[in-house]
Amino acid sequence: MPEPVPGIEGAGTDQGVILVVGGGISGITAALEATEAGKDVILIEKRPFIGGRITQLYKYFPKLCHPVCGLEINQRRIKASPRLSVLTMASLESLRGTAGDYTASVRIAPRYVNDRCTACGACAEAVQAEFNDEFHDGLGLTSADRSHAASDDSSGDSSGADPSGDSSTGPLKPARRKGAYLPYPMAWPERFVLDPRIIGTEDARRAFDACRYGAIDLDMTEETVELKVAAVIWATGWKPYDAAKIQPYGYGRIPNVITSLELERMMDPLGPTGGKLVRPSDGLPARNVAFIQCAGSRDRNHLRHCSRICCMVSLKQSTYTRERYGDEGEATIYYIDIRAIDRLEDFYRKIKSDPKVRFIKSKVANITADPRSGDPILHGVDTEGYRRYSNPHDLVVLAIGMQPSVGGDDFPFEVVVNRDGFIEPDPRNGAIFAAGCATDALDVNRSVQSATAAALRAVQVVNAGTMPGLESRRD
Amino acid sequence: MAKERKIGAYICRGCGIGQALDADRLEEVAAREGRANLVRQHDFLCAPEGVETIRADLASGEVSDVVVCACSGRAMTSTFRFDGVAVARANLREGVVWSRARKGESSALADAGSSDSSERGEIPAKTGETTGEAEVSSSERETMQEMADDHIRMACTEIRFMTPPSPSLEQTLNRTILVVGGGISGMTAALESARAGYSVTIVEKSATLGGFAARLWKRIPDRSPCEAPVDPGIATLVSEVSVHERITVETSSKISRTSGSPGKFKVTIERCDPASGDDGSTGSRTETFGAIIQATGFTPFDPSHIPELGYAASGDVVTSSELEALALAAKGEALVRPSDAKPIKSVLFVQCAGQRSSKPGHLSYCSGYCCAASIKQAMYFQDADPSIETVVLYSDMRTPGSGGEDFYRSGQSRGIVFTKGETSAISAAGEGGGARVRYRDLILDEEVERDFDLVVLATGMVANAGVDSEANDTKTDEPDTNASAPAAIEIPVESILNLTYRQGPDLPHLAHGFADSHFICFPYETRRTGIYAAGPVRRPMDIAQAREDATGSAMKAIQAIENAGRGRAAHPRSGDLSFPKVRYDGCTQCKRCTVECPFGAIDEDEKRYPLFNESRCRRCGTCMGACPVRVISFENYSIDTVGQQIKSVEIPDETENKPRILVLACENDAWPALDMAARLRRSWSVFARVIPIRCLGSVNTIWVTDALNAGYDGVMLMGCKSGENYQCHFVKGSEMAQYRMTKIDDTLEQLGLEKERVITHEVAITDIERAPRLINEMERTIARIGPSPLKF
Amino acid sequence: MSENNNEMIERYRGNFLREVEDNVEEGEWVKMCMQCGVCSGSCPLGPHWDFGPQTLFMMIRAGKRDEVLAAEGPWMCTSCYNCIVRCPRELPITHIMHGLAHYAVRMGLAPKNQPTRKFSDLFWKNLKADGRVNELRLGISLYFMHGFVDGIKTALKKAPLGLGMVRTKRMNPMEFFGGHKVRDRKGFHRMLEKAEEIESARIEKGPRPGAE
Amino acid sequence: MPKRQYSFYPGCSSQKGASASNYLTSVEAMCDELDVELNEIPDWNCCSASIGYCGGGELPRLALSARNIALSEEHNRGQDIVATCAACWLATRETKERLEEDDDLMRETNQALAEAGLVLENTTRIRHMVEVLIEDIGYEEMGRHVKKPLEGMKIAGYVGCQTNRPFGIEGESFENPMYLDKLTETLGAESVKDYDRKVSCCGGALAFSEPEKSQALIKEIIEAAYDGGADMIVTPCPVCQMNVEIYQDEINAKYGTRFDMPVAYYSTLMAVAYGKTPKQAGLDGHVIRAKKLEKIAGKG
Repeated sequence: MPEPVPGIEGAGTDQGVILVVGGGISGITAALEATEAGKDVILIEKRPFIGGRITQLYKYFPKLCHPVCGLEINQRRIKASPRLSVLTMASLESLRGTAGDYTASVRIAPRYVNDRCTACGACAEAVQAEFNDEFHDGLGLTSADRSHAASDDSSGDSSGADPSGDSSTGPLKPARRKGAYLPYPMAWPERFVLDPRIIGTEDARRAFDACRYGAIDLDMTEETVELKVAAVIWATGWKPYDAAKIQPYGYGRIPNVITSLELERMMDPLGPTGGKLVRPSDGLPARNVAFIQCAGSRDRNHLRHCSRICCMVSLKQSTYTRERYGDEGEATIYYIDIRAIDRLEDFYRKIKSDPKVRFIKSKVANITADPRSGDPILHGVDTEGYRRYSNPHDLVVLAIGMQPSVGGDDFPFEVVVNRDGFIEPDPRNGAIFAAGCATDALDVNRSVQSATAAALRAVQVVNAGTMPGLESRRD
Repeated sequence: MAKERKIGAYICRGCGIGQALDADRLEEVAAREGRANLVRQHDFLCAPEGVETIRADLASGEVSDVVVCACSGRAMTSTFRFDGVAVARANLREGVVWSRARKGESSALADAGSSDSSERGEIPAKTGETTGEAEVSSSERETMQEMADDHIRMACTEIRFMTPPSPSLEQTLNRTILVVGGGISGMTAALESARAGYSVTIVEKSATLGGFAARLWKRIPDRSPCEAPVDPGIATLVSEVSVHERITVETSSKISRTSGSPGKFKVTIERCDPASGDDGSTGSRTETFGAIIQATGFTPFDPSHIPELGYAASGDVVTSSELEALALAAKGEALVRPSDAKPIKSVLFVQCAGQRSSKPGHLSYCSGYCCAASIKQAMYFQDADPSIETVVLYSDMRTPGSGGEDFYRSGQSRGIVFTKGETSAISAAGEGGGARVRYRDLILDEEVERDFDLVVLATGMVANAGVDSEANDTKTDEPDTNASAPAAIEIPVESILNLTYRQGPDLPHLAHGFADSHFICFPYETRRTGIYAAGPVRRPMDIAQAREDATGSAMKAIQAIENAGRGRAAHPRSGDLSFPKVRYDGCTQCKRCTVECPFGAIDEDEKRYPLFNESRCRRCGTCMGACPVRVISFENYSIDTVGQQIKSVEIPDETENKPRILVLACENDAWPALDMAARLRRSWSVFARVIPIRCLGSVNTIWVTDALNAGYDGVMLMGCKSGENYQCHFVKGSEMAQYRMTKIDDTLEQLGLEKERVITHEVAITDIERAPRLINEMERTIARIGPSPLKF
Repeated sequence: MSENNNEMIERYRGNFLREVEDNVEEGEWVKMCMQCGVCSGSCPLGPHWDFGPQTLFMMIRAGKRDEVLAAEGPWMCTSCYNCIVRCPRELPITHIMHGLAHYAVRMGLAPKNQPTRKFSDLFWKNLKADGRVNELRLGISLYFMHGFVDGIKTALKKAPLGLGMVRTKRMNPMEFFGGHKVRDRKGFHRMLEKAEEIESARIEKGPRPGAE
Repeated sequence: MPKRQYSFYPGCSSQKGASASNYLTSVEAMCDELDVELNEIPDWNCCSASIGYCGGGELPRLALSARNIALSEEHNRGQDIVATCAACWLATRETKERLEEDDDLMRETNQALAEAGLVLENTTRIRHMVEVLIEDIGYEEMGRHVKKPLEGMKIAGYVGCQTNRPFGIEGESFENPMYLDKLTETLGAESVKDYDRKVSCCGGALAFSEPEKSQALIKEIIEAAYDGGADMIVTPCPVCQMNVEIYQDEINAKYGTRFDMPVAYYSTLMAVAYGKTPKQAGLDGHVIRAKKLEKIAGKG
């Protein structure tokens, strides 16, 4: 059984329930803002833990603070919110009904671990099978799996590479995790997960025997629950554009070309490199790092829209070379326009004043790899005054574009989306309100802003049902 | 605390605790020293069965207060929550069993050449070791057991000094919202609040609603396909607002006084008719509101003091807002030159005019909306007559997001020419009229001088945020930005809210005069609980974002009202019912609490005593830490709940060579970091005693001196980053603590102790490896300088 | 042709961007360039030309008519299409380059001794004559591109190359007399004349209604 | 089973006595084996090969390809036009698409065609021979016909520009198309892995007018093949074939290199693998003899 869901039969509540789909920063925010205003909220998340993308980020711009810091606060807010229920490994299958009166059927994948789990870790000790750790994105995977990992959250199987403890030298190996695992140290709910791939194997038995608390339930099966909800907040967030499709940059062909998300994992002290900033090809220090902007964005061959965050992400990441290598670290940012709007301009100015960071107004034409050194060589033209370049770097980071996680026909309901796949605010959406990166390419700050607004729109629907004389919203 | 208290201590043997520790001895400690009335052991306390035993004891009245001796207080929080019952947690799992040193890891005492190496806190535990059932020497078991014993003592002591928070009876539920400012942001906030069932009063200082947007011909599109300018939609908004039954509009009015707190803000609204009298006041009235939204918008930047922009020099150089006025007048007809009403054949838009520059008198920041605004305005011309040449001179085209790029493309497809360049001088073109512009074309890398019939300066936004309440201690010390920001705001700054708060009359500014939150994860965090900034007064933004922002701020205002109604704290300690209580007889009116409160929650009453406002308070305890006479405390968090814990720890005498290190760790970052370190089986000194605290700001120096007097060999404070990019969730807490700790040195001297014995660290939640290391370093330091001379 | 030129200068009064939109193959795309430079960076002849596509597009917007039409850049296009497939804004750059080159010739401003201009011209004349390219004649006339003496030199220098081709029957000396031809040459010529007539008319009369 | 029928546009360079005559020879041998019948477009004309733009304006150049399509629609109704020359394929297909999207140009083009008594419907598919091989026939069947596997040969697949961009072969990438590698492997030879000049330009039509510039490009193409350990280069494009093959002496003279790298068409390889004689395979058309291929072809 997953977490108890008071909201389900509307038990103990006189008012409509708000369903939040997606447990990233936007979904969490929307759920909390609503429930802290006295509403009943159910939050569903498809991963085994909440937090979403930000759990995989090393630092935020422009403060260079740590994303899990705010997450800790939010998780504590959740623990203190009796009227908020969280369902993990859950996804919305269908939504029927009308604004104020929906029936949502939610599919819950088996965790094989019930709520008796104390997160002691005995199961992980006992289980032998290991898998690539999806928490670290594609980092260290072979090109093929890599682009795959980028497009969906799948990980390689247990065959092949052995767990890579030290990645100080030699090619970077993917981080591994056990078949029974806690996705990351701060994962909440603080409960282990069994990888479905060990079910039916000897390992499943081992996990079962190791648990002293009867928390392993190998008979757990996928279940579907029906929820009566008044409004839905859709906060399914974003996924990185598949870098392998940007052919001239050779992601997948050239090992020392990685994505901005992979760099975030690399900086994690508990990540595949133990926080070392190195070249995947040989594990040597990556001191001279190139950042390519609009990698997949503002491009009719890929994503037509501007992903907004990438400029700031690269400015932020340019400080990583400094952080690891001091004056030996250098960064070059290849850009079309630096989009550091409002107060973020302060951060841009600060970075610009660093002599170790170069800015070149140019969309890089293509990347070749030096067969001997493995250095990626960037070819193109500095359009300011026209200068041709062929610059070797230790590592290339693609400031990868942002696309909606759910797109096209994958929505479990009718909803109005724009050409880029983002949800448009539209009366035809009824009481389905999008939040965060489902609405546009947004940074964290604006996602939270958007989620807070979405929370009110949902609250309006709920109150319309309870407060006398309240028209339900029209516009 | 009238009723007699019966403490029940519940010792869990799960997660390896039972194997690593002697539970019977823990039980004995709890009973004898902890003076628990009832002690039970359980193999699996967090299981329904375990929790049930506790409930049963509570029900039968055998137990009134609960001490859970199991895992960290961060784990199983809701499992061990019992309404109306005080609960203390002894952290045996993460704090003791999981955080033991691995075999072979050098112990500081050994390095220090300790005579008795068997006295080490070493217990072999392979990584991922979960049971602690490794063969361990009796003496190793002993030191760990002592650590556990202390945790039991601490928890049992803590519970005796805490009571479950009781309602203050101050709560008032008032579902009305005051919106200051009748522009797009204000009207949106009002409508969205009203739609949720809350009553709203809009106070607008001018005679009509609409604000800046009412002076626009068209606005930037925000719905797909974002290809053409759209109607600002003000008329619709105004009529919706005016007819709404739950919205009252007060135009030609302003706020002359605001006092009180969420749920009961007392606001004096003054009608002022500019026609009559000097300040034009024509009577006022006072009303009560539950929360306040400040949507006072911005003032367009005035470029007249920047000669190189040629604004004063030529009548054919206008600002973007002036162009809107012209367009509004032209009603879609072709615009004519302001100077001589001749038709306009060429227009230049100068981006970042007076912005994104550290030159004095310029705005250092980017106003975000100007690039799209200029595209929109160039379209005015292109659409009226495609033969008009429109050039946008930019340094970066900033049209982010999905719609932004569409709009940029649409501008290009209509023939607007975009040139990357830097303007150096604009002047009058001469008899012919128009303006002469000198700029550097950065792509063709050449100086250009040419005439345009009209030059439009894309000028920025200056926030109408009133007086910067904390001007002297805001932390935006980027010299150039500071230099420019104030210079830009030439308009005489008069207060908007006229708060009666000790900390000043308006919301504190964050940077460049905007009243924004400092937190990335919490854009609506406010330092004046119940008062939220919305729209361009918070951050430069376009209409689309302002409407979203206003909706969000309405959500927060509503939430503040509901919280105030229940006496619950707002984020980050959401739901906390505890609240500072003062022993007035001891108060010396020193005002430290009033001054140091990061949220301006404390006023002074007529007798100049601190007056606490519950619903403004965020329960961080900074006042408690500040109070030199220690008369401020919370029911469940006080000088005693922590102070007595410190004293309850057993201090072995120096011959035993078992130092004691007190670690006061911020519960938001340092403490979770230690928890995670333990989960990963990182070890820290077995001699450390960690106590989580709400915020470093709540640390009263008495705790430190008491600890030293009690014979602790070292004291560590672990808090969040302070300074420009502070991460303290209570804004100034860690900063205040560091300030106070500078004073501790004198104390140390008086006591004849080394400075190294007390140290403050900034620890981030990600310092999973570092935090334990810091503690171990402290153990080494002590090994180096020797035990405290104050042990008895 | 140059009165044609003056006419255009008169008609567009400095708005070269508009002139290009109206009269150059795919010219209406020039305004869509966002100056990222990926085209110039991708061009195999990049190291050799004076101005690359991205610079030319900026020059067009800046009204640098003479410089653009006299530029070598467009003539160095190898039609490799790298620029087209990489352009984030969908500009058919290869065609714009061909279009600019052609328009430059039409305006009488194309660089006089540009070798590719000559080759392109010969190629067109060659195919126009018989409807099919006569490689030998093309080759020979090519040698004499820079005049008689040069031609002899080149011819001698290229002799071994030619011999190789002859040996392998990939060059037939007999071609010089006769060779492959389109049978319906009359219809073929009338078709081309008509096409040229329509196009010139379009340019002389100004943009056709409804065009971009 | 009935032969596969296509409307064939050989192009100037494939004519008898022209630079790619051996291409045509090998294609005929290949098609014969694969039961493909090529029906030449009667009286086809030159496509102007994206170089005639100096004299030829947009419309006249479009008219050239339009005429070929119209002739095909008149005489080879319902058959896809297949070209073996990259430039021919590209010019024709571009014309088709340009006229599809621009009604004014379509109208004007037909006005011009009328002078030659022709009408363009513009409903014909324009394809490259390689597309026919991959999409209509498939590697499997191509493999089935192999009689003399090209064992022991290492071949660099040089795709070049116009067969690859802007259209390319369905499902292949612009930067690293794999079909030539798959094909050579299908024929029993080894392909040069990550041949990094695979899609770079040989200078195309500039080989005549800007020899030193284009030869600098060609040099790198050949060098990369040697680096990859190639015995020969294979290409689908007559311009590429000629440029890369015949200038090697001049390049050697200029750069002091010792290039002697045979350059063949995919069709040559296939003809040989299918057991055709060296003459049928067009091997006699090589300025630089492909000795290894000749040996295989020579085997009884």
